[in-house]
Amino acid sequence: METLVTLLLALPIAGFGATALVGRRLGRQAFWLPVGAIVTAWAVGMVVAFSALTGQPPFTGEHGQGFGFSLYRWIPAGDFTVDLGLYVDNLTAALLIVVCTVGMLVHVYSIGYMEHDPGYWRFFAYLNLFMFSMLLLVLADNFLVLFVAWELVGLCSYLLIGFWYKRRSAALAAKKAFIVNRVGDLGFSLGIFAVWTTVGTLNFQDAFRGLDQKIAAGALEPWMVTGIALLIFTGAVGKSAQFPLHVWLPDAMEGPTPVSALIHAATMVNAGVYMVARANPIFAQAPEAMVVVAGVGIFTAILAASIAFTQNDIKRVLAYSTLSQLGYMFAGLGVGAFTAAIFHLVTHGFFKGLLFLGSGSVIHAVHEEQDMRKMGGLARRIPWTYATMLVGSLAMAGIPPLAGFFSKDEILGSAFRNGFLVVWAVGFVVAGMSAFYMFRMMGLTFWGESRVDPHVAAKIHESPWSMRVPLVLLAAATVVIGALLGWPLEGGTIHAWLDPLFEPARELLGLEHEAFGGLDVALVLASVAMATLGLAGAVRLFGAGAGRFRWPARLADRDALVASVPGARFLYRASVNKWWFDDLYHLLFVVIGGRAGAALRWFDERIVDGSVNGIATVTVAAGRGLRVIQTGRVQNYAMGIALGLVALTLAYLAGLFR
Amino acid sequence: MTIPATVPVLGWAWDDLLFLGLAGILLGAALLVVLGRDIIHSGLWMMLCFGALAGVYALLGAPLVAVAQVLVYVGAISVLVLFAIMLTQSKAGPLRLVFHRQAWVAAIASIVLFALFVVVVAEGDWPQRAAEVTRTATDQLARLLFNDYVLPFEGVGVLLLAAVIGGVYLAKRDPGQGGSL
Amino acid sequence: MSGSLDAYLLLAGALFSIGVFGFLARRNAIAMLMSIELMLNAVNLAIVTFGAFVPALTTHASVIALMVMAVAAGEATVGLAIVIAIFRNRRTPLVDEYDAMRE
Amino acid sequence: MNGVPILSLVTFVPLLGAVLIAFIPRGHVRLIRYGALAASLAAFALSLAALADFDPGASGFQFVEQWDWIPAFGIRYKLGIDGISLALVVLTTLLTWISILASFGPIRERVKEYMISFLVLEVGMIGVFVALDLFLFYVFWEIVLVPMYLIIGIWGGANRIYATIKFVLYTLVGSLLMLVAILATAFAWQAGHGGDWTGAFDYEQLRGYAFDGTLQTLAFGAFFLAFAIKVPMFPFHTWLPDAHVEAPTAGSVILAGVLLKLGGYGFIRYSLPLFPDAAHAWAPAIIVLSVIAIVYGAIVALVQPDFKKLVAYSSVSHMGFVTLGIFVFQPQALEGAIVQMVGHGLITGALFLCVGVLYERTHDRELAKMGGLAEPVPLYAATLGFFALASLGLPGLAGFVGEFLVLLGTWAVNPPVAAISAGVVILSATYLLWMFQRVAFGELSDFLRGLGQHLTDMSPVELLTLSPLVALTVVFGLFPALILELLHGPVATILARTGGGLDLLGLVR
Repeated sequence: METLVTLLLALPIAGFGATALVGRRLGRQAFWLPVGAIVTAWAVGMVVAFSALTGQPPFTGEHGQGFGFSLYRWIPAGDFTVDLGLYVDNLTAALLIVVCTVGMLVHVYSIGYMEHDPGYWRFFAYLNLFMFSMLLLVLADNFLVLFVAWELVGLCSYLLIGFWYKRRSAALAAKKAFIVNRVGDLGFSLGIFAVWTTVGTLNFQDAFRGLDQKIAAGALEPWMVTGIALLIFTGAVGKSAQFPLHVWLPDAMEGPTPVSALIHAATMVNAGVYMVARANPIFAQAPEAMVVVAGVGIFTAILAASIAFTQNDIKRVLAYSTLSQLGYMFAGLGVGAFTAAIFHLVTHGFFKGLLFLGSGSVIHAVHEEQDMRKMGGLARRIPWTYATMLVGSLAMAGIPPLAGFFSKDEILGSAFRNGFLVVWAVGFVVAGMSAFYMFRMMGLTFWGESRVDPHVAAKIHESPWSMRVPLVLLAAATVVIGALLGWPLEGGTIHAWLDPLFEPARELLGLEHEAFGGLDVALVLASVAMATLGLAGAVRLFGAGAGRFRWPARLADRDALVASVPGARFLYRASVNKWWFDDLYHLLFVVIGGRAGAALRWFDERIVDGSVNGIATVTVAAGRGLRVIQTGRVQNYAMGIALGLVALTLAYLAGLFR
Repeated sequence: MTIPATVPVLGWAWDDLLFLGLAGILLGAALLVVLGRDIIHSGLWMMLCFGALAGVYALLGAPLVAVAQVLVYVGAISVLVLFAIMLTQSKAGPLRLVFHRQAWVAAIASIVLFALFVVVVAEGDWPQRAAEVTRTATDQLARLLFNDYVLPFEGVGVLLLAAVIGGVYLAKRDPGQGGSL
Repeated sequence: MSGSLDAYLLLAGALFSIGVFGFLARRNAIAMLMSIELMLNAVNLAIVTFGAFVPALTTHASVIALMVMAVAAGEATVGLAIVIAIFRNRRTPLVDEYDAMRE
Repeated sequence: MNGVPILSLVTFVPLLGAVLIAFIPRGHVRLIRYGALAASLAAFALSLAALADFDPGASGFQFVEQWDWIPAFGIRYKLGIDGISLALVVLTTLLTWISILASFGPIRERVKEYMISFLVLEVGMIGVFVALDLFLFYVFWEIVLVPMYLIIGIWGGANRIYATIKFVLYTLVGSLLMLVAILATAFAWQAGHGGDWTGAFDYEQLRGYAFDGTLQTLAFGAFFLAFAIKVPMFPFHTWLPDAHVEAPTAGSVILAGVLLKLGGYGFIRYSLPLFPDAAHAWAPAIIVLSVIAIVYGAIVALVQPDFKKLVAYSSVSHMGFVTLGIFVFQPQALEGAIVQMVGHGLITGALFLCVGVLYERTHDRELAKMGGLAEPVPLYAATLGFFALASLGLPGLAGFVGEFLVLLGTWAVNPPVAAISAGVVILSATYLLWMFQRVAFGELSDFLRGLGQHLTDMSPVELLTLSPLVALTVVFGLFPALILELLHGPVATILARTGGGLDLLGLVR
């Protein structure tokens, strides 16, 4: 098993190395090596994951205990030692399924999608590096290796967002993503310091055990545990783009669409959720931190959903929906529904990956146009894409029996039963909003009349098979995976896999397992109703409603709608302007920060250096004054020597030296 | 005819007489060197001064040094100086050309310096303040020079060679420069 | 008197002081060089004097005196050559007009 | 090494090379260049031999050589290394040959003098690291100054005279006071040993001697000034940007790669063990200055329009981590500080090489004029990007481990200080990525377009200078143990002498 897990990491990094070295010379054939590596890695990953989930040796023990080993000792610094250690348990396995599968499909998809790009080999090299980093992230057995992978996925995200580096917006978005992520990473690294200073190890299992012991022994103040949990959570906020660090993800859509699908929907942004789930023993000891997690999550969910309402860029709608869904996951974690959150992570990985790849197919079809105002009526032109995206949107809206329904309702149900009524209520509203904006997107893109540029319209074509196959496979997965893992509700396979892992945390939090009962049925029905309501509203406004809703008419209709609700104008403007977060941050960090930098530079050159130069000036002036003495005549100098000698003699004779 | 043991009228030892005479010539010539207006005369006085010094060396029982003094200073260096004087064609000038404005300060300084020497000599705690002069045996000198001091000796040889080459190089007229000195 | 260390040392001191005066007072570069020779000779005299009066130093003193002479000869050669070279450039043997060291 | 004076060899082989080069007629430029390269490579090989023969497990100094030098004052020619000095010696020999190789193209005037200066510089730098006698240390310390003065002053940019005089005067102010302090400690030792000078300058002897409080405070202050100027710590840093901007590329590489480390090394080797009480007394102030340097350097780097100045100020920030790590008196932090020195030497040296590569082609360093280099010169852009990422502390590369360990150790002692310093990772990401975006991304700027055919990708020689640095940056990032294993012994010794951490919040485990 060591070999397999090592191979899982070795394949992508080898693919990266090989492609980086020889890819340029392979031209259009450059995809063979990296895609081959990832397909192999997928196979290996599946073997590893299912060995773990089914409890094969070496994953022994009735709770599917993990299996870990160390590759080598990475940092030995006195009593601080960190191994490059890997660890696989059921949680890792669940993530492996998503990462490997979506990753593999995105690789295949990219063969066609990036075909005409001059940076073909570079793209695959980066993708492979990302796969390596992401796999390292889920396989890490200690905080520091996790942090390393954390930064590496950030790097790949940077490289891939800025893939089309000639576009200024892409370069800026890449930089923004990296820097905003660094803010989160700062908190994460401080959390790591705190963990080490408190328990003296960074290994997950040892650290959790040590923490429990310290708390049991009363050696730790509760605020310190909360502090550690919040610091770690800061990292998750950055990576998973939660409020207030959510601003980078929509901009990250500047990257190629497969990247958005893989990194900014299905895998990397989930890292924060994974990490909080991984660190559940710490969070379980800090209920206040859990409340913060839930609050941040659900607030991001509604914030992002409200912004998604008015976005016109197809990828940005999806980006905000990703933010919103990640918010759900954090809300799930915060209310103690760890399994449900991971379940949502898995299903969301599939259907959001599907949606992004579908949007890529759309963009491809209309010649790199992302503005939905210039789409419309595409359903008949690109039927495969339309069909698969419809599946994804329905799943996202939470319509049974598709994937999103199961996981989202588990989160909402847990929030309600665990007493987080506000979380439930907001989540309930967001469910409706999600359905609405998803079908607004579907409507603007696929239904109604075509608003495509006439030059382009003639050339609209369905994507090649290398792109269609991943779409179909993901759509199939989206259809079955919810029921496969989540049926029956609160008792599906996913619970069998993951509940044992989170059992201690649930006990600490005092959460009971309750059988699925009448209350739950009511909740489920309510949220399905809510989703249907949102869906119906969107279809009514943007849908294929025959000739009655031609575009200008719909526009007027929407305006009328906006005008009819009090305060709606403000809300609309807020939504369009993304609640002015970008402007606020620009003012705070770019304008004010730039001023501060310029001021400090002035201080440095005038005050600090100025005082040095001032000393020099005084010295030079003194030298000018004393220059009279320097005649340049040897004998004057010799006279100086002689007179000095005389003076010394006289001093000697006067007895000064005795 | 026998020479009396002491100087007839004065009753001094001959050595003392010799010393006084030589010292007088030495200092007188030296003063003329630094005070004379005509630089050529200064050069000639310098020869005399060095010659007298050679006598003092002989008196001190260092005949080889005395001979070397005659050869090197009276012979070589003085001639060199005289040549240099002629090459630079300087002749006697008015006092302000001969002496610096700081001459009187220099005089005081050198007198004070001499006073210092007097004090030091008077106060010095010398082991053999008045003793018989020890003569230097030339063969011993040679042995010492070519055994213990052979390295410095060779070093001095190289130094002289370098000085000769350097002197030639510096004084050589640049081919392109032409013209008289 | 000829058997007295003091007398010889005073003689050397006097010669040295005269040399110092010459070096400081004369404007002619060659005269300055001559003064330097006087000072060197004064030092040599002191060395030989100690050699004569301290038996342990006898032979060594002569050796050192000879060395000093050799070095002095070298110094005179180079010094006079420099004076001639400068004279050729500046057309004057007067030292106080050589003030290139001023800047 | 069985009696082979390996340290003397490492130290003086470059000098031998310099002497030999002095005899090559100045017309034979190729011979001079290859001769200098050969001499520096020989020193590098010898330092590797020392590394191979070094026993990391043994305590104390190894390969010790000693002879009397000025016995009347107990001054000895005494060399020896422990893990700390070994790491820095190898760094020095590595960067020297890379710098010499990197000078092949840019330096075309007075090649002979240049190469001789460089080799003499190497003698001084290695000497500082291997000297175990304070007087000898001081001599080497000052030797470094002269060739660097010439390198900046002769082969530098337009404003080189101002820069080089500033550099020398600044450094001299510190080092002369240090000489006074060295003499003061020697006198104190001699007075404490009944007038016996034996060992008065011997580092190993002095290390065990308890100097009285006043002397410690004053001497520590003098040493501090010398080292702080060299590091350079805020507010003594302003010579650095000027020197860097005016120095030729290789000069900047050595300046950033090795010269700054002399200060850090001095703190670790001399300030801490010789004056432990004073070090503790001064530490809070120095920590504050370090944090200021970390934050301040980063912020000022943020607004620099000049490529080299940006890297220079990033050095101020990065070296702040070194001084911070040293003065929290905590094992992880101290080891981290040393690793940070090595990592910074590799990475910032490489960044200066990158600046030089660009300058060779454009004769300009203004960032505003750059842009879009990724398209015409992809290899260069990739290398620059690599080192920018390494410099901002990307894990897996050499810049990360040192910074992390310093912050970890600092957190254990004083969390707020660690938190403020750690915040700078955001700023460093900002200015380095801004720089990289400015240079490599976007459309090719008009200025660069105007260069036409002159805008070529890296030449084989440039590739040869940068590729070892790339390799080592990765290797030390993945296997920091290679350095760390050398450090455990010496760090333990120094901390045992200096005493434990500053327990400001009572959090030390």
